[in-house]
Amino acid sequence: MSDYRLVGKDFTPPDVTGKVTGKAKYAEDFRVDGMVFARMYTSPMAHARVTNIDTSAAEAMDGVVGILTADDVPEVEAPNAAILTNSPAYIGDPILAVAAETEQIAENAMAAIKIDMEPLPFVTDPLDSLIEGGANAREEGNVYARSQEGSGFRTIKWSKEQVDEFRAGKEPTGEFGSEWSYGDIDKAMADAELVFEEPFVTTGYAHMSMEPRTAMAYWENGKCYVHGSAQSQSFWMPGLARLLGVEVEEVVLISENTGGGFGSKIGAYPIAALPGWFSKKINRPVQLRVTREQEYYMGSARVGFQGWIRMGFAADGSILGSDVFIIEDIGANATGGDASSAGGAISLVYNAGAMRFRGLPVLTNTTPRGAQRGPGQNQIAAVMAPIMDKAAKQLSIDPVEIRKINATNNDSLVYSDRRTVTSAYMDEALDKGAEMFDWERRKNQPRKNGSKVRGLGIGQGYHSAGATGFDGLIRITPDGKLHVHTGVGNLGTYSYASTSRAAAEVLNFDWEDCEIHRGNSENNLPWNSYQAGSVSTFAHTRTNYVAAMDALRKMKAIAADTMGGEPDDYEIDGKRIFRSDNAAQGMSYGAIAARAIQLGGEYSGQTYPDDINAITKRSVENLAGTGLVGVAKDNLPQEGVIPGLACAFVEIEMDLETGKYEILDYVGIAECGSVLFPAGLAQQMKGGAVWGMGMAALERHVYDPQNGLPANIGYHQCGIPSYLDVPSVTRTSAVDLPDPQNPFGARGIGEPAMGCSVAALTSAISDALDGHIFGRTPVSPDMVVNHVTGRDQSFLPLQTNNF
Amino acid sequence: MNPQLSRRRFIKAVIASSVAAASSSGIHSALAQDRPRGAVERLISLNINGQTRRVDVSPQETLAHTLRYKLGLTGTKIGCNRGECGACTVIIDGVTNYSCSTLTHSVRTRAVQTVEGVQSADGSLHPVQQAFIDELSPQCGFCTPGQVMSAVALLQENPKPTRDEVRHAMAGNLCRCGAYDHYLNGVMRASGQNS
Amino acid sequence: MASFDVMPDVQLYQPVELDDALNLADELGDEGWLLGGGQDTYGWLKDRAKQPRAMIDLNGIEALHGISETNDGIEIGAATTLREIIRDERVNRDYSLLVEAAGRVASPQIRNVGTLGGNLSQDTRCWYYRRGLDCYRAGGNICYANGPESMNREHAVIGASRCVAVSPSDTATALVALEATMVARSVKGERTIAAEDFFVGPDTHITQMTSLKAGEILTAVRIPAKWAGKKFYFEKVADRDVWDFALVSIAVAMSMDGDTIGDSRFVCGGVACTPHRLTNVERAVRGKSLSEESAEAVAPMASEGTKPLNYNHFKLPLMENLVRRAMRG
Amino acid sequence: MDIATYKDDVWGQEVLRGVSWDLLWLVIVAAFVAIALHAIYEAMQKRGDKPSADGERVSRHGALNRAYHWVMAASIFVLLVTGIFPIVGLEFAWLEIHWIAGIVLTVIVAAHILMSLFSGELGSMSVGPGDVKEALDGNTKPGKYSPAQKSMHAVITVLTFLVIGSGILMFLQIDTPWWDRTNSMAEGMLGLVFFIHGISTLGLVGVICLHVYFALRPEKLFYTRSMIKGWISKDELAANHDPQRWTPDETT
Repeated sequence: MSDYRLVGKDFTPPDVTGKVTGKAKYAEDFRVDGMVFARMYTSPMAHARVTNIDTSAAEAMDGVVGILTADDVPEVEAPNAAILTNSPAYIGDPILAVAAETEQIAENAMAAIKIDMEPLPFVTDPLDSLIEGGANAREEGNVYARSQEGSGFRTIKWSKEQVDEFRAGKEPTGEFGSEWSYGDIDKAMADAELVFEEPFVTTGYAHMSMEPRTAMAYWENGKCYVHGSAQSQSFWMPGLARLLGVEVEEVVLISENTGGGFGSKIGAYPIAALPGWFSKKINRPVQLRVTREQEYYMGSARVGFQGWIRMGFAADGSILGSDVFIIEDIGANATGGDASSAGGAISLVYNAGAMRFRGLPVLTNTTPRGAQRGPGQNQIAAVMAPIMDKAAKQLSIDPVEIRKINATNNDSLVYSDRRTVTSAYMDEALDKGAEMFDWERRKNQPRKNGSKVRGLGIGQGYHSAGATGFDGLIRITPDGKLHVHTGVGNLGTYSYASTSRAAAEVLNFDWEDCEIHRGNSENNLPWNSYQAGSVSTFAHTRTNYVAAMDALRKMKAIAADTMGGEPDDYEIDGKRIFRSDNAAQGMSYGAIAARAIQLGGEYSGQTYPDDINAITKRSVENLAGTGLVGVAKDNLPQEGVIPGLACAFVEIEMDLETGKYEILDYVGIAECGSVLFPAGLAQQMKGGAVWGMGMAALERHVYDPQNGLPANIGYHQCGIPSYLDVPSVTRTSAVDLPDPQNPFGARGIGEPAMGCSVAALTSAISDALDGHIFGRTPVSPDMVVNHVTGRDQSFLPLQTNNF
Repeated sequence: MNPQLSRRRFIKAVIASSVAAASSSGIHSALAQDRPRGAVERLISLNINGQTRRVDVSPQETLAHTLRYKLGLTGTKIGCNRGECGACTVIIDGVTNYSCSTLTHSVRTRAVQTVEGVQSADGSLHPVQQAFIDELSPQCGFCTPGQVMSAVALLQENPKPTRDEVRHAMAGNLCRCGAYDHYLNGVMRASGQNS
Repeated sequence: MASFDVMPDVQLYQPVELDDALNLADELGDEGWLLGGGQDTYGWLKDRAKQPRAMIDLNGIEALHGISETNDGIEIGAATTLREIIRDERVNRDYSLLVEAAGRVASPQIRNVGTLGGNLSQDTRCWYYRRGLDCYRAGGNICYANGPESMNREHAVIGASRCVAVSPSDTATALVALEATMVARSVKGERTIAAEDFFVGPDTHITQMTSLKAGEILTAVRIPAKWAGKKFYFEKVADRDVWDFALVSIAVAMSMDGDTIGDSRFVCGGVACTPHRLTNVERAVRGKSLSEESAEAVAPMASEGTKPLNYNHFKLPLMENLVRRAMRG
Repeated sequence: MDIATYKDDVWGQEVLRGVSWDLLWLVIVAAFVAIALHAIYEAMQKRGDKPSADGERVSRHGALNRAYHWVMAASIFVLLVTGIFPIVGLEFAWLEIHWIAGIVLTVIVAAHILMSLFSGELGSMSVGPGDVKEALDGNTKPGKYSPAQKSMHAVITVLTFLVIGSGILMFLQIDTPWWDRTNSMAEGMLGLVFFIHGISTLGLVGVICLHVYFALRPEKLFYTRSMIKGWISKDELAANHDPQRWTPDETT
């Protein structure tokens, strides 16, 4: 435990009050004079070419202000998502937008628009595209592979026999898109005491954040003001400017609050630029309220996996080799990377001795995919947990023990390039979880009670949890306040606030004397990381640390300059800087800030380091002369992978007659270095647990392959877990051992918080069913009932995007 | 529709009809011509958070739309507009409703409470709001106003609920961040009980 | 495709007298839309998948509200909310089956405004149909849910005819089990319909869920004293325990003579376009006691006559299991 | 009044759905107007005495042909009732009866065609240019079938072929004991099939109205009797047919 004053302590983030009173403003809560409402017309076809658009009837309607089509916005090279398109590649791809005085008129106009389209072949399951004669989701090809050598379309087909063999659970022999490996995989398998193979499917599903990606924009004095639903603040700026076709300094992004993102709003997405283009065309402010159905269409979704894995275990339970093949369902637009990340997660979480990864990203005419909470890592976590249980059973090793045997620790080398880790304590996490969960007692308790049977599960989650090289920017003003400028973004993790406290900690400020500036790019924000990838905790405790250290250096220099002596003669406490040998000789923070303004130069931001980002530079320039400015790029040393780790223990009671299960107990343990903000950490661990529960049991894309229609377009159909689908109490804790590469010992946790949950559940489901491995997420009640009653499942092996 | 008949027969009924129109621009819709000549009442009084508000409401308008678009009460959020998430929950005569799935005309004679009306007159927070802050219940916060309303309505009716009663009473409010545990803690705290 | 989300122009009538409502319903005919709690209304209208000319709001009609005693049981006004039913002392005492079923409807907010009449009259949830497609049920000439690749996990396993949609109502199964009678009024007068005949299948009424005719209003539901206080069993299996409709549900009423079953009503929801009575099970359980043994004996009968689609054969064992559970007592 | 109705296909593109059933009323009204006009016209004509049904008889319709006729009539009647009643609001479980009757009709029509090919009846029923001349010339008496009868038969044949052909295609699109539906037909094509089925049904409704009317007319009632009992009297033969052109078998 730390003995920091602020770091590691609970506090109330400044934006919470607005959230409980309804005063917190989200993108759709803003209104400006003359604003009109836009609505989108989206593709009714899964893959098509627009041949004619007739908007004459719509334009003739009273109250219709304008129409925006693909011709009005920049073209985008396929398969990247466009703002509007004439070559839609999934049902819901935006084709045009109408603006009117009211939403209702816009919709009336929409109903009067006639669009002629020429249908093209489409496909909703990667295997249906891969098989010879199968349709390609894009005219350019059916695979979009990204690699260091270059990205591009390819057309890859497998013979029917190859697809059938893959479906039958055999090692795929068809062509793949990318490969990496380390160690001698063949030797590892030959040496292994236990070798087995498992096929698996993890169906993709929509992010479905509570706030649809509404945006409003207008132009004023040559700048485009965008009220958006952004997961990141500064990180959005370059992309948003690019989408709007302007320079970064010509865009203002206001995003004080964002109703959830989960990876779907990391960078500026195309539709956020639609109101800007529309506003430019019709010269009125335009608000585009995205409907729930449209949020499903273009709100991003998790990449689906169809895969095969071969595992080789030594007699002592250690993993000698892991050979994994993953077909990624990347939807209609270019994304992916989940599969390779999944391979990396196997390497890291299970410390596999030798590894081979092969991947194949296949395009389908389903919604665009993107990063979703633990992209890749969490899919594979769900797959791996029952596999570890199977090995434990066959080798007669306790399931906790086999995980500890393979647990990553400080000495582990991970990934294909055999990198070190900054620190890792999965062993300790498992021990802590087992103790809290009372594993030893529970594993021996009776399991069956009438039609109900209990299952125990253990899951492990991982995501790299840090980034470096971003900027910190703080300011002390003559009124003695600390101003922390943060461009992290606010989607509810409160990391913007908890990382800001790092600066206050360094400078010995009371939290009451601190003010956070954020939520609007005109608030002079520094270049900060995306609030995603579990990075902000690690990245921005560091940026605020370096900025605060820069300020401290300047304070000492000013003190020495003003009061004599050397800078090192001074120290800080009680909102004062004073001589170490004579506390009476000092200045208040306010006074030192006033002095900094007098002195100018680097002290008050007139000059600044060369290596900071242009966005930070502009902010510093705007702030120059208003106080003592601390600004620096995070150049602190950093080496190796920064792991965010978590494990979970769960007990379920499954009713074999209904296929439903209740989660009786859930214990989640975070291994994220030192705890930065306990309540916030609990939030992430518990929220992640709910996400895992949704992925394990409920959430999936469903498409009718005959006509390409999506079934699960609303909140109700998507099956987001409700209060009654999760336990009333979830228990969480943390290992709380510091990471040496962060000034406060902290690493991130958001994503592993979910991975451990979905994994614990797939493990518990398998345990309840005597070790049966469905090899699939989600496991729905019908699958359990079919299994228990000895019926075939309704779907083909490895089929995806189905019920 | 025989206009004579409707006027004669509906002395006691209030007929709201599609005069149409977009409040801000005075645009008239296609239906304007064939509306019945019965009593048309678009300008109505609503009792919102204890105040009487006069507002021009089209017959098909939902309460969420009126609150957000006409009265500026944007604390009520539209998450799905389909009664499938609970972000738009308001209290009508003591009972929670999805305002996205309530016609404004159906609440003319009733007391509507939104998240903006939960704080007491002196501006101090409602115990539920304070407890949600203390328990760090909200994450992204978009569902929070709805969660507040469900919790306030529950505690009005049942000041000392069990955790399981809270869970069932709040069940019509989705939270995509998965902050359920923290909201339950908040409601238990607001009711003066240990969670 | 335009994706609609706001209410289009629709007239609204808010009569306070039933006669006024009946006249309106008569005049508007197919172009009128009866409005109860509205929870199965606004989605259709916002999507513009249904385009009535006017809504007739029935909530202001006092005569349609409340629960009263009759000579033979109780009568529940059609505009009575599910919340009121769930909290009614008498219904809880005598007809807890209905309380349990009503308690599993959707979510608290929906139960707060959802009416019994609306819950019984609601349209099917077939996702193809709900998408606004012009299928048989919408007056078209095709069923999208019943093709070789259709995603029809939630669809019918029995009683389908071209359309394979299922009845979504939880209270419907309970009321068929309780042998309720529906009271329908129109300007021509009143008619009563046995609950079983109130719900209609696609073989006869492919575009309707109930036998109500245009211009008719469901005014009340009468539950006979015959089943008051009898042995009941209700269970609903759904993916989520809030909002979701039954994959399969069962409502059972049994008249016990000591340990043995006399008359009984076994009704499954989520398997056919109407609440589906298991008459063969009802016959078989007569004279049996509630036990594991009799559960095993009758359970297999539950799925007799079914014809599953591609994705829903799990409903067969689920029906059997729910009968099994009801028979354990 | 529209002839066809349209719908959106699964992708929101407008396609033909089928015939507009509003036409049903038009067809029925038109048929009855025609009937009424004809009845008035006939009433104003001076006619000689009705030929006697007594005396010697000749055979007009063999037992097998009569059976064909009545089975066809019955199946068409069932098909029309089961097909049309639900559309006009009389709802009942019609589909199974409809396709079973459809199979009966198809089989009996096929058998009738085969039979006719070998019996020579084809010739006596086929419509040719001579029939036009004959119809215009008031003095010529017909052979076995009058031009009107031949035309009626020809129209019913064409309509029945259309309705059976489209019916078979529709039958292939639904679940039956022998196969499950495939939804494999393009929706536009499906609409066309429905349209053909509907429009030919409407045609049949009209033609059958006329057919029944003529069958019930007093001066033609003996034909109806012949379709029941098989014979006409020599008197009736002489009054209505040219014995040179049709020499029926004598019966007793």
